[in-house]
Amino acid sequence: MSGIQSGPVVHQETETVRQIDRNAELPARDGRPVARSPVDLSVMLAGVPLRSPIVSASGCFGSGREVSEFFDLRHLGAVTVKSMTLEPWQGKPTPRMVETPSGMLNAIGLQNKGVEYFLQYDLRWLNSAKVPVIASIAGNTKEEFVRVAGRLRGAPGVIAIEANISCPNLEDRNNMFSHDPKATHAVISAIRRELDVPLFAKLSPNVTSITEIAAAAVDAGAGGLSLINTVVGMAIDVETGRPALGGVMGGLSGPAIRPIAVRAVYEVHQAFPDIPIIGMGGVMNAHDALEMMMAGATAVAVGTANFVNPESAIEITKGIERFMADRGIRNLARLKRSA
Amino acid sequence: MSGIQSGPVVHQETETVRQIDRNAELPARDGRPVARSPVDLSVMLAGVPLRSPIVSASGCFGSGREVSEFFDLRHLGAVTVKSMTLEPWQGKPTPRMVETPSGMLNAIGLQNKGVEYFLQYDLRWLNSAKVPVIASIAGNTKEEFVRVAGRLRGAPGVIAIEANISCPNLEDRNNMFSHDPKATHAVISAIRRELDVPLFAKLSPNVTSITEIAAAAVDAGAGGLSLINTVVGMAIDVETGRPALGGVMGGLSGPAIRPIAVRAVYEVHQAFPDIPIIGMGGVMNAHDALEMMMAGATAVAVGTANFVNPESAIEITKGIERFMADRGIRNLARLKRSA
Amino acid sequence: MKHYTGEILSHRKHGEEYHSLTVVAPDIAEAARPGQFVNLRPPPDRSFILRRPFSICRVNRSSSWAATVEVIFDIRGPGTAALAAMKAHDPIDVIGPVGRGFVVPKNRQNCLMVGGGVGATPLFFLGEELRAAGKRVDVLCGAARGSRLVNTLELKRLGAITEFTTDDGSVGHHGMVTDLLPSMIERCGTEVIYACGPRPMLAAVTALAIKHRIPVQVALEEQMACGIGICMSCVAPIYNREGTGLMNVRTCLEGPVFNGARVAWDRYGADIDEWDAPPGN
Amino acid sequence: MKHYTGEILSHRKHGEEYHSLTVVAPDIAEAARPGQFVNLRPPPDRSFILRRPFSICRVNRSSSWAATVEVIFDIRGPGTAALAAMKAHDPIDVIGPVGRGFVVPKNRQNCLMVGGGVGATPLFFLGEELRAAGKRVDVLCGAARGSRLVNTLELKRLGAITEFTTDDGSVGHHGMVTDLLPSMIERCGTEVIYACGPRPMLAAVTALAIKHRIPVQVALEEQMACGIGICMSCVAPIYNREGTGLMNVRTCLEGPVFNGARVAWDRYGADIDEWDAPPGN
Ligand SMILES: Cc1cc2nc3c(=O)[nH]c(=O)nc-3n(C[C@H](O)[C@H](O)[C@H](O)COP(=O)(O)OP(=O)(O)OC[C@H]3O[C@@H](n4cnc5c(N)ncnc54)[C@H](O)[C@@H]3O)c2cc1C
Ligand SMILES: Cc1cc2nc3c(=O)[nH]c(=O)nc-3n(C[C@H](O)[C@H](O)[C@H](O)COP(=O)(O)OP(=O)(O)OC[C@H]3O[C@@H](n4cnc5c(N)ncnc54)[C@H](O)[C@@H]3O)c2cc1C
Ligand SMILES: Cc1cc2nc3c(=O)[nH]c(=O)nc-3n(C[C@H](O)[C@H](O)[C@H](O)COP(=O)(O)O)c2cc1C
Ligand SMILES: Cc1cc2nc3c(=O)[nH]c(=O)nc-3n(C[C@H](O)[C@H](O)[C@H](O)COP(=O)(O)O)c2cc1C
Ligand code: FES
Ligand code: FES
Repeated sequence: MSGIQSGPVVHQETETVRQIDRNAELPARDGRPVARSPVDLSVMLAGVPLRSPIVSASGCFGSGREVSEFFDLRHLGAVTVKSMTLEPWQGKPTPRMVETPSGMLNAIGLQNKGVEYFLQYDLRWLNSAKVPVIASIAGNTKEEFVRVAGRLRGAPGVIAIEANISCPNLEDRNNMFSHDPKATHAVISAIRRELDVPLFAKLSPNVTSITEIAAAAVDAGAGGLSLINTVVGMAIDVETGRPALGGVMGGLSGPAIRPIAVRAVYEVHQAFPDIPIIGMGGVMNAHDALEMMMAGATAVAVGTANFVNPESAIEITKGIERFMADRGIRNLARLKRSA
Repeated sequence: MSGIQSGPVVHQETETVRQIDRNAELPARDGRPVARSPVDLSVMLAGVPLRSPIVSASGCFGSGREVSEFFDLRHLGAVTVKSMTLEPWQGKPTPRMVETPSGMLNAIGLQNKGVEYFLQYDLRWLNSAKVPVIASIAGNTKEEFVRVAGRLRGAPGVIAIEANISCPNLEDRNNMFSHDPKATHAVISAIRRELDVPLFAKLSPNVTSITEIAAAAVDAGAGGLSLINTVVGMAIDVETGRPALGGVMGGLSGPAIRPIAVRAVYEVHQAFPDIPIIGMGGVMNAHDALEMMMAGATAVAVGTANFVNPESAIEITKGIERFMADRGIRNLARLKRSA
Repeated sequence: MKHYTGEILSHRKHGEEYHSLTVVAPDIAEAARPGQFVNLRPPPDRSFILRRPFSICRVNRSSSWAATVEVIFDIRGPGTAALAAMKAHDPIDVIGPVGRGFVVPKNRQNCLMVGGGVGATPLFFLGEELRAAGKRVDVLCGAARGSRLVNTLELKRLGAITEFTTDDGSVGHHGMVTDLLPSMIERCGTEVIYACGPRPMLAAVTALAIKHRIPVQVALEEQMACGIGICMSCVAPIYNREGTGLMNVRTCLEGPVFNGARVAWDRYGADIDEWDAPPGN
Repeated sequence: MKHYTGEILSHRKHGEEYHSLTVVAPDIAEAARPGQFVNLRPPPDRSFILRRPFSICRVNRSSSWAATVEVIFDIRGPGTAALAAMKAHDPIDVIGPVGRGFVVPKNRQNCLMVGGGVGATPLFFLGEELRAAGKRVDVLCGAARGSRLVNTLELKRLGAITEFTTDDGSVGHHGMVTDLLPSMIERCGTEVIYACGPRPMLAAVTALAIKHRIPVQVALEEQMACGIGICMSCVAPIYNREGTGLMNVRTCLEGPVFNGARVAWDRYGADIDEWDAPPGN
């Protein structure tokens, strides 16, 4: 990543990403080089200015530190950290991962070291890396969500909270919060009251009507929506006849689910055009991220792609810039209008 | 397919599939040839004996005649025909298909020539080909389903009716029948009354709880369940910013959705162990079919795989036979117990 | 339709922009008619699963045990890229010949073949057949630029008169085939038109043919999932013989060649409510 | 960890059953320690997407601008099949070196390396390092059959004493490495054991090492989605130093090498409720 200027501190829009590759003469679609027009990738996400629409997806970027060996995280719009809970969670038994066609199933079970560890170690490091943080929170009761959110109030560099409500709700026979509009409304409005930053509700695609759940979240005060969490799936080892994952069911992610994610983003955006959406699900390259934005996403989160290529987010950013430059599209508002 | 003895008429169990390749010495897993034990692939599906658990999936096998150029259809358990409606339907505007990672989206819109045409032409041909038929029916109202089912009563060679209730219900603001337990119950019980053969309810995976819908179908008298129909998805052409399919939304099929299908079959089978299931979704080879059976399917339908290789169903049949022979598993009941 | 594993006899770059694959597939080569196509399966275990349809550009039946079919293609995406990486002697999974091809006229003599870009490939096979049937053949081919015209030498050999057009003027007339079509019809005394290429070109050629009261056969290319008639993805809106009804017809089996006058060019992308018995059924 | 596109220097069949890939990757070769691994990316656009982890079998640093790492592997599924199809000079996307490797003892002298099947590959690199550090090295390797033992010649060269076992008796002792382990410890005066191979073997070797009060380092292989520490799929249940707490620890970054005595062999596949601060954190 040499040659990329590093940008200034968190929360401030910078020239950084715009300058990536600006001098390179890239071929246009017909093979001829074109004069590059300056491209502005900055975006307002629920009132927060981001230097780029590309963020990392929760659970697919470690604590941020691991990936910082590969590129300067300041080129990201934000880092969304692994969902954290009030107490440390040990997660599910192994095997936790099985590959499937163009995707993978995971049953990690939200293993994390808890909110206190996050505040003491991970967040401090992220602050020192000068990258905005979206803090993902999880819990098995409304109370747990509320208490994690409360601990994060005023946490430095945390520009938004993402509530991963695709968690089993112990108070409702283990149904997921995000599988029921009432539970969604209850947990989101309770979290909302704790916060001084925008709240994104992260929804599960495993529902009959995602717009119904989105409506409940928006009504409860979510400032934005993160779409989509993984699709529930399963694999069986035919040699043993038993489930391949320790957790039996798993979450499908990767390119296989992209059409499902695009549909969710599109439907919810059509229903709530003013609600910012962080779109995710199978985004592997600039094409996929553009598709997500054209479906209605304001920002795009990169998940499984990081496992394949830890520099995915930065390559996607450059690819979008190139796409826009080649077509003379100067900013993301125009990109969406051109659609 | 030369060298395969052709079997006798419909509805009768035959030696046919069992004899495929019996003389070939196939390597076992450790590379050494093994003595083959005789394998019985016959199966009882909702009281109907089938010579093989492998059937074709609706909408992915034309009228049967097209594929008969490639192999003798009598090697199949049954042919499930394209969903038919009371009147001919012209379907959706093109483009109707777009490829996605390890899968495809289709928005055909149930184009079909109607039940009368089916009875007069396609069914006669299928009867002459001596293959059992599962007749898939569709409609936009309960009344339409009932009338199509009524027309099929006593139709020769039709061993079961499959109600494709993943259709918009005009009487319920275009919600799909299979997205609501009440609508499912109403339409399935109404069709049930018309029939003299078992009724399979074909369910959509695009619901919060497929077991809830399955319960409604079973309670309404469905003799079996077909799982799963396509997963709703979408693609956008980034050059135009517009939906890639004429019908905007499409149905995702192929290997990408297999984990979703396996999960649906497993969950429903755990909830209703006595209800026969025709499992489908991304089955491309014998491994995938075995996985589906181990998840709980009594029969397995092959859909998108036919587009890739029209002989898929027969190759899958042979592969299952080989798997069982190599492990000394003599019949499908034992295969499932071994799991 | 046959389905089997053929062998690649040769893979050549064809001009600057195209690839040519010649496949040993005797049954297919023997049965093939101009305008029909083959479904090639790129090597499996890819991120995509479907076959790719290609028009049969030429057949060579000189040795019956090793008769070949040739296709010429353009790298458009992952499927054609994977095919372009295949080499001589590689096995290749092929289905064909598929569909209804062009019809050689019984009572008419002067045939004009119109092609656009890589879509022109069926014209080589067609031209040979027309010539073998003793017809006069003329050729009018267009493309974006000279390098996207397929085998101009061979087209010149086939045509009594051969004309080219390019969008950028790099070869032949600077403009579109429809610019030259009326004068070609005049000069050649055209009695039948065959057209293959992009849909807007086919529509425009059809309109001119109808204006000149000349029968026109067009080869349609739609998105095909199966290419063997079992999925209904590849339909085009086609009028019945009487012009009183319209229906969506599979272009893979009932096409890809249609009477241009029966294609409802203005109904693409629209819902169709009319219904009619299937043509010829 | 570095991520870049290396070049395949050579691809050889290794014995009857294995493949050996040598990749020019100077930064990785310079930094690598025995027991660490690399994540190779098979050529993209496949039906699967993830990288594949392989232990570093050997490094060659003789030329600094072209230092190489070698991996030896077995065709298990689509990923290894795709890698086995790669040829010299092909570019290859590689991340490494990853993880914590084996530790060379300061105060102990006699090292016994125990390997199982293709899992034995890290022992070559480790053996070189131990010898370079002036240690005595002994080798005990087992496999299903002779053809699944990796490079027996080289292992014989590395070991003061080298013994083999096979399940079918085709080479060496007819049985398992654990049959010979007690007598080897005796004969070699073993003070440290290094083990890599299938998990049941590692568990059994650890049990014997504990019985003989010898420190044991084991290299674990778990299903890895990312292989760089960001997904939490690869965990193993590890006791804290005091043995009072248990937690799931990433084997890719905190491993793959662990103190065998701290691996909770009997807790694999079970839920873990205990919690403790991460080891060394
Ligand atoms: C009957 C028929 C005959 C054909 N004959 C030839 C031929 O002789 N030579 C040749 O080069 N191509 C031919 N094509 C088109 C060829 O099949 C496609 O270019 C190819 O399938 C693209 O595959 P891909 O994976 O490389 O690209 P994809 O990623 O599948 O597509 C790349 C681009 O090509 C477009 N495309 C894909 N399929 C078609 C299609 N069927 N028609 C028009 N555009 C398409 C896509 O929309 C996309 O923009 C034919 C198509 C049909 C239906
Ligand atoms: C740290 C580490 C180092 C490794 N070093 C080597 C090495 O030096 N040489 C070598 O041949 N292999 C090594 N492996 C295993 C190797 O990564 C797998 O064989 C490979 O990923 C299989 O990929 P595939 O696509 O061919 O097969 P897949 O289809 O992915 O798997 C085929 C079979 O192998 C099993 N398998 C897959 N991954 C693993 C794994 N991580 N551990 C155990 N079994 C697995 C699967 O369960 C399946 O039964 C190592 C694994 C790890 C985690
Ligand atoms: C291994 C793994 C762990 C994940 N952990 C979390 C998590 O802790 N919290 C969360 O909200 N989503 C989690 N996700 C879901 C992703 O954030 C994302 O929504 C999903 O994977 C779809 O995007 P992708 O296809 O780009 O990965 C996880 C996904 C994976 C693959
Ligand atoms: C092109 C296409 C057309 C289909 N048409 C029907 C249909 O008419 N009726 C129906 O019940 N299912 C239909 N299906 C769904 C399949 O029968 C099957 O449930 C689904 O595709 C999943 O299986 P697969 O992944 O093996 O294709 C169709 C699927 C495809 C791809
Ligand atoms: S492509 Fe499937 S019916 Fe024509
Ligand atoms: S493999 Fe992802 S954390 Fe270890």
